[in-house]
Amino acid sequence: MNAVNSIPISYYLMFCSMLFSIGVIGVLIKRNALMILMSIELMINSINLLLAAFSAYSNDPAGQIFVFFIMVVAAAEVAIGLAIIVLIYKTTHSIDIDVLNKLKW
Amino acid sequence: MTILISLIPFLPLFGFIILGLGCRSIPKRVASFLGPGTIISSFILSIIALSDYLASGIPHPTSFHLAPWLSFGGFSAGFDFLIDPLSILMMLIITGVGFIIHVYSIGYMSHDEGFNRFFAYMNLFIFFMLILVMGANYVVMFIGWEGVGLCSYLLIGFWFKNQQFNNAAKKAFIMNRIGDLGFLLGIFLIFTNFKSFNYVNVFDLAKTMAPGSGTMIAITLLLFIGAVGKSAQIPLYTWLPDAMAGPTPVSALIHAATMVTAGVYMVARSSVLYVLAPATMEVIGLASLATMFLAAAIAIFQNDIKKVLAYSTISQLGYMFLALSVGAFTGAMFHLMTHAFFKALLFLGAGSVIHAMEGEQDIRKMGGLKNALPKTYWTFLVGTLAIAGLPPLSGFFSKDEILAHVFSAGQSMWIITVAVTMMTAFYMFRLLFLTFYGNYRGNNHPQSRLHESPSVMTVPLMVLAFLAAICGFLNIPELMGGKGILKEFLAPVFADAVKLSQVQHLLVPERREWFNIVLVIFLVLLMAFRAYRRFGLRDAGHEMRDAGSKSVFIRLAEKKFYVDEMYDTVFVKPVLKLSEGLHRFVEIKFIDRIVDGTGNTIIKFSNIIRYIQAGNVGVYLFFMIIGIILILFFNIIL
Amino acid sequence: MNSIISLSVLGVLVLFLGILKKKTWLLPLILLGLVVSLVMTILHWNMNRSLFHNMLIIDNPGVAFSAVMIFSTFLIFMFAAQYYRKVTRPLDDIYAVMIFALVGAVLMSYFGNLIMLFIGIETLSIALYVLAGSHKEAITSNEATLKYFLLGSFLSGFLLFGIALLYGSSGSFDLYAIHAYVVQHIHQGLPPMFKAGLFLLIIGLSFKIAIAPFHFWAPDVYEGTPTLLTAFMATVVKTASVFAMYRFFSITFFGIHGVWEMTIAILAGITIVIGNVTGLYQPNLKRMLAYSSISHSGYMMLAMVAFSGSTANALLFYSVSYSIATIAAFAILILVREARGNDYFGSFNGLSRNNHIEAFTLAVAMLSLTGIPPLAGFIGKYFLFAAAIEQGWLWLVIIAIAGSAISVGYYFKPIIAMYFREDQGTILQSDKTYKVHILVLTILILLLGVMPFLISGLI
Amino acid sequence: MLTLILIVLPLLVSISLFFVRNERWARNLALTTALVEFGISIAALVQYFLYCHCQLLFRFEWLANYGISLKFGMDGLSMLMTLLTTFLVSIIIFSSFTQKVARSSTFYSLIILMQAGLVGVFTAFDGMVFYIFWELTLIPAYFIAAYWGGENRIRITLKFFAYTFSGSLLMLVAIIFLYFRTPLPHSFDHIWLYANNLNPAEQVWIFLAFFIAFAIKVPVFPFHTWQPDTYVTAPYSGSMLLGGLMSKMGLFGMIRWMIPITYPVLNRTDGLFIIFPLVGIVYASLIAIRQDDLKRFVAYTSIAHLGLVAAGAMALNSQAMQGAMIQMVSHGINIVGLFIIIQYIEARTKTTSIRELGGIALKAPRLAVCFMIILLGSVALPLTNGFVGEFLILLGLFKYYWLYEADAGLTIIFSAVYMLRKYQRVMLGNTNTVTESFTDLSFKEMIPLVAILIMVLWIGIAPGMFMQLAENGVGQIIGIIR
Repeated sequence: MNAVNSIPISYYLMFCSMLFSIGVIGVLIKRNALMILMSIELMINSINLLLAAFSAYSNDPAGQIFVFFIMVVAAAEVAIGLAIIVLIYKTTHSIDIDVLNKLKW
Repeated sequence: MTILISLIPFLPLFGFIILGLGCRSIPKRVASFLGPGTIISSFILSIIALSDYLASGIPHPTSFHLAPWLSFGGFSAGFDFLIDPLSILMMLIITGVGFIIHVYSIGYMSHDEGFNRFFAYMNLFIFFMLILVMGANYVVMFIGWEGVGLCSYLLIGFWFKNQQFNNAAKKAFIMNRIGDLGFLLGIFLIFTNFKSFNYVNVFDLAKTMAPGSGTMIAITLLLFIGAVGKSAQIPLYTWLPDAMAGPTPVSALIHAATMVTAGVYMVARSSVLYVLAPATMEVIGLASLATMFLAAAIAIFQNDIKKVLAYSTISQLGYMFLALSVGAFTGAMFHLMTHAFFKALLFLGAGSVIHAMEGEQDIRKMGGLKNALPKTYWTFLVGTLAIAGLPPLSGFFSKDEILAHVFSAGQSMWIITVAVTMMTAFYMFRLLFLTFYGNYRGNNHPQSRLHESPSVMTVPLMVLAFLAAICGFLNIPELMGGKGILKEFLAPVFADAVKLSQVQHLLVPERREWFNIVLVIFLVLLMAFRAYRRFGLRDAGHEMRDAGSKSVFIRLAEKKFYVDEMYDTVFVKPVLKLSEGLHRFVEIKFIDRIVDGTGNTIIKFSNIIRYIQAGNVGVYLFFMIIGIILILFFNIIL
Repeated sequence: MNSIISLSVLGVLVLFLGILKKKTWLLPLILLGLVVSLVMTILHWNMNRSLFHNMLIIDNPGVAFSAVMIFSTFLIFMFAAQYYRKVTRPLDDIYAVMIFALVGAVLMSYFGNLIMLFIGIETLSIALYVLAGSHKEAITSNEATLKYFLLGSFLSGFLLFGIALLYGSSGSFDLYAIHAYVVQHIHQGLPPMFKAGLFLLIIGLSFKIAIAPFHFWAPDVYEGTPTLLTAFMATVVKTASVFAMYRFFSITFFGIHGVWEMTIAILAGITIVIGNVTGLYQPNLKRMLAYSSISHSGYMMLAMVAFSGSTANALLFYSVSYSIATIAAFAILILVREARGNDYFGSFNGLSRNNHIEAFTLAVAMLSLTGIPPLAGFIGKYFLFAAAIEQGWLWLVIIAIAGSAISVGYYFKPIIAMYFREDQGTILQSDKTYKVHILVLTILILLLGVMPFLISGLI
Repeated sequence: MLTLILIVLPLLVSISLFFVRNERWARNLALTTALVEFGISIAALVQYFLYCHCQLLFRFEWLANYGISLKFGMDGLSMLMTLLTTFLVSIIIFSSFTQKVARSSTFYSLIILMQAGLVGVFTAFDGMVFYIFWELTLIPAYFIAAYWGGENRIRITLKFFAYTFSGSLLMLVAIIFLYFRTPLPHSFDHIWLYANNLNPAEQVWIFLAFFIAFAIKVPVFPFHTWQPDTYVTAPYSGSMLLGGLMSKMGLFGMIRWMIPITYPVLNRTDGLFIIFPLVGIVYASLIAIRQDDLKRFVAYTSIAHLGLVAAGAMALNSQAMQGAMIQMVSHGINIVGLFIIIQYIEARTKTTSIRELGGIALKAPRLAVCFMIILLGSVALPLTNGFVGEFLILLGLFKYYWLYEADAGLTIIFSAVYMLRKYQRVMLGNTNTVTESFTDLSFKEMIPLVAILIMVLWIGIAPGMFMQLAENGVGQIIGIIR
């Protein structure tokens, strides 16, 4: 407990924001669907950490419970995402997102 | 009494309806009874009205309210009739001359397939003309005013196969319309100032107003514009010569005897307003002088028998307006009456000549007709003498009265007037001699086929000739020991006007007046003589010889001073060009383009911004991040 | 609550039926179940109670909207049979996923706690990712689902971050707690962290609603997705997300103004302009409808901007009229696509000759979307505009007006094609029941237009 | 109650007409409906005069909590316009019998629907209801013009729809805005709307919105460019509906809604906005002179004539406004008459190009007479319907500002110019190859024209009743302004 509280909350906040931003940037610059998926996971995990930190500070379990929910949902999302990527790979033997732009304008 | 009075205009209307509806079913003989029949009956009724008026102890004008028409905000302009000497006089002239001309037309139009249509129109015209003169307020007068315009349109374009005639008709209607706008504005101004359309109320109020006030001048000028259009004065006179396209009886009835004098009637009717606007009187005087002179000058050089008469009509109308301008209202009405007789007579005579020549109207192709058409010749001669103003014919008296007034009003005007009188005499005698004297010059139409018109045409001529000869005695001036019946008859109408009149008459010694009269007669005779010397003895070839030596003035006069051409270039063509241009450039290229342009720009814009939807996830992500950053920036940092 | 349970049960049942290969029972069961849960939802009317410590709050707006969504789903399932006529394999999975998506939507309309909101959204989204790609063979379908998935999960990341920040600043996920927090901090201004959370949440939701600049997925995904499911997305999903946003505001910012209005107003303006203007150029009906739905989400944002008591009503009416009209349009689209292979406007030519009812329905739907009285669309627009003007958002209304003026340009394309262009001869295959369903939709549109008081005074 | 029947009956009939497949039945049903409507409106008229101008009110709280109530009634204005509508629709339907119409059941159902909308517009006493019916008329008009229209009808009619619709949307905003400026409890009832408390700036905006919406509908220069094309491309019945009745909606809206609500703007701007129609009069007249297509020609003349009416409506004095009401009726009658005549001419010669026509009067005297009388009506000759209205309008304008009158008075000259020009080219002169085999009107063709002629002369000679209706209606408006 003290270990957690010994670091001021703003640090957690900054750290998580950085992680999140890194994830965002990853999404932006990567063209590979898998990498993008991973970056998104990074974003989500940064949020989990943040939530945990918050809940620890305001001794309130809700945040950590929410983290579990998020993990579950994220897992489901990843499952779907991988499935989709596989599907894509079947049809267009690549998982580069730039390949897919039939639908436009 | 109301019934009888209202029958006067509505009998002709009734005739029109019958003839109009059953246009093709009714046989000619019925029409030729019905057409004149309605007119003569309303003539009789008018006489009854006259007698009734005279009978009623001290004669006073009576007005009848027939039916309501326009009513708004407490004001109303109904079908009201006013019976007073002025309207009675006009009614008598209209129905009388109208009847004679109707009878004449039976013969003249006998070969025309539009016989019934013709009489229908003529009856309609009489109806509107009576409405015009009988109306008790300006709106009813306006009904007649426009109605006669319509009838003249219909009758000028009677032979509507010929687009030339139709153009003439259209021209007449439109030029009249220009005048009518002025007239309408005048009516509105009257209404806004006097809160009524009724003559009686308007004049009663007007009497109290100071003379020469701005509104009064405006009103009278606007009304005068209407008169200019209707009575073919400068600058709106050019339609009348073209109007000769119509059948000759039409020219006689509408464009000589009655309709064109509506302007004179209107000014006389509103005499009270006019005498309160001296400035307007000046304008009228100048306009009429110019018109008289110009028309007479043109008339001298015309070769179409009807055109000559048309220009002479214009110039005679100028006489009447001149008389009005110097405050000689009775004189004007007197001349109106005499002119109605002798000008109708002349036109009908011309018609008879044309009828004999089977449509030929060029007097250079005539000549020596007096043997072939004796009746026509003699009646025509009477008409000529009358219009030339030789005693004891009617024209002499009416002109003399006008001249006397003009002289007392101003010497210079008098001199011009006398000059015009001389010119009148000259062109009329020229016409007479070229038509009936000398030897026959018609080349495409053998002399043998010439024939006197049937009696149904010649009898009216004689009647008119008789009237033209004697009706001058209705108003013998005091100078000659007469007591001026007409003057006394009309006195109640013009009493106020004369009282308020601003025109100062200098007293003229009797001897001077006698001198003037004799002088004028002498000059007229001189002109007649000169005309005889130049045209009376000639034969055809001679006529053309002195074509070489012509002064500029003559050339201009022969070309009618190019007035028509000027109007064409100044008004007609520009309007057409404008119409074309507006549609091509303003409408399509500007206004409509703006409208369409808006739509097209949106579509173009859409075509541009749809490419933001690039179909590439990367691009989408990029835009979204931009959006997120902007939102957060504006909401948190700021 | 019961409706949520019944729906979930329904979904599971459907899956079991699939296992039992009872293909023919599927649709009847689903329709029945939907009716049942619709009834259950309506039974919740006027029983305002909160479940699980305000995890779910059952109040009238929630009831009304979830009823609307269930009803729309019902209507959409009406056309499922026709749409999947050619498909032989049992479609239990697709149907089940649709129902689960509906469950998520219903959750979103009851949530009283941000956790619930998140779960609802994710349930909905994940189901939709599957549905978007349900046409496995078609590359367009694959592309659609990939785009939807990537963007969706990316944006839900932001949503989560927003929730986290809100939690961090207010110390709770409970809407009422947040409301209390807002009430005490509004005067000295909300702390940046809270604001950041708020706006991230808004951004996450506006992605689901498809508000510019987060609308990019909509046209592509709509076009790629199988038409029936596009209809589902365009109506149920949009309604759910819009109402979720409204619900969040209406509880947390009850009686408080001026924090987010301007932002959303600007976004709405941009959305209306982009949606209408871009829609003008679209050559085929499906994509055009995508843009139309974008522009309509812009109009719905007027309800958020003009935040007052009556806007719930306006929003309800608008989403009902919009959903019905859109479903009708898609219903015709399904037929045309089936008969003529594609959904370009050209293939609508001369439809009115042989298919009066279909043509008439589509025409009415289009006119209603344009907002021509006396159709439902007009009344909905009127309510929103009135609310916005009452709150003094005249400029936004002017933009909206301009938008609907422009929208004539594309809503009339199918009408012109159907009525004023030459016939192509092909006749649409649609059985009696289908025709009846279409007619029902038409009548609903007209009825709501003529008697708006049927639902206008509900909430 | 009568008012409600007037609106509901055609609505029901038009719906049922959609399902009538037998064309003859459809035609006859439509005609009978129109005639019954006419009868009802006559009955309403009688009731109006018997029971001291009671307004035949019908009221139903439609959206109570939004202040919208279905409130219909008949004051002088509504009565006049309703009579015109029912009369003209009967004429239009009857005159359409002379030519073959494809899918006629739909056609007639649309016309009847249009009638319902028009009556609704003219009798609505509630701003929002007025707007709803206002838009309702647009749909049938658009479909008639676009389905049965001539060449490149699709583009033209879409332009027509989009243009007018955008105008109306502006009006919608204005009305809603107005609603929130009405005294509490807010209401769209016309009395409430009249009693608004706008500040001057708001008044200007509201006025502009109304003015543009109505000006597009009428149309008033420079918002008129949709109109000639639409009149040309629309089928004759459509052109008649548009020119005879739909254009009146705009003018009626000005008198019933725009002026009582925002007259202060007109007062303050001191006749600035009258200049638009006044320019339009001269502009359209000039253009009309050189038009070759008869329908286009009529379109431009109607811009000119209606410009005069609009000017009269905005002159804010009783004469002008009363004249405007009368002139609306007259113009509706005349333009429908003209279109009927053109329809007959095209039916025989397959052309509306004046260049190719001529000498018809020789072959068809009846047609010539009808044409001439209607022509006289539209050149405002005394004793025809045109004169009464124009006289009052010009008089009112004269009281307002004499220069305006002088400008507006030019119609007297211009109308003579273009009308006689066209009449001469079409009817007079000698026949040519096209008009050689021209046959005169049959009895069946005469009927509608004769009905029109009767109205032309009736209003011209005995306008008493119409003037009283107009005066009663205008009296209230003026009362509000004073």
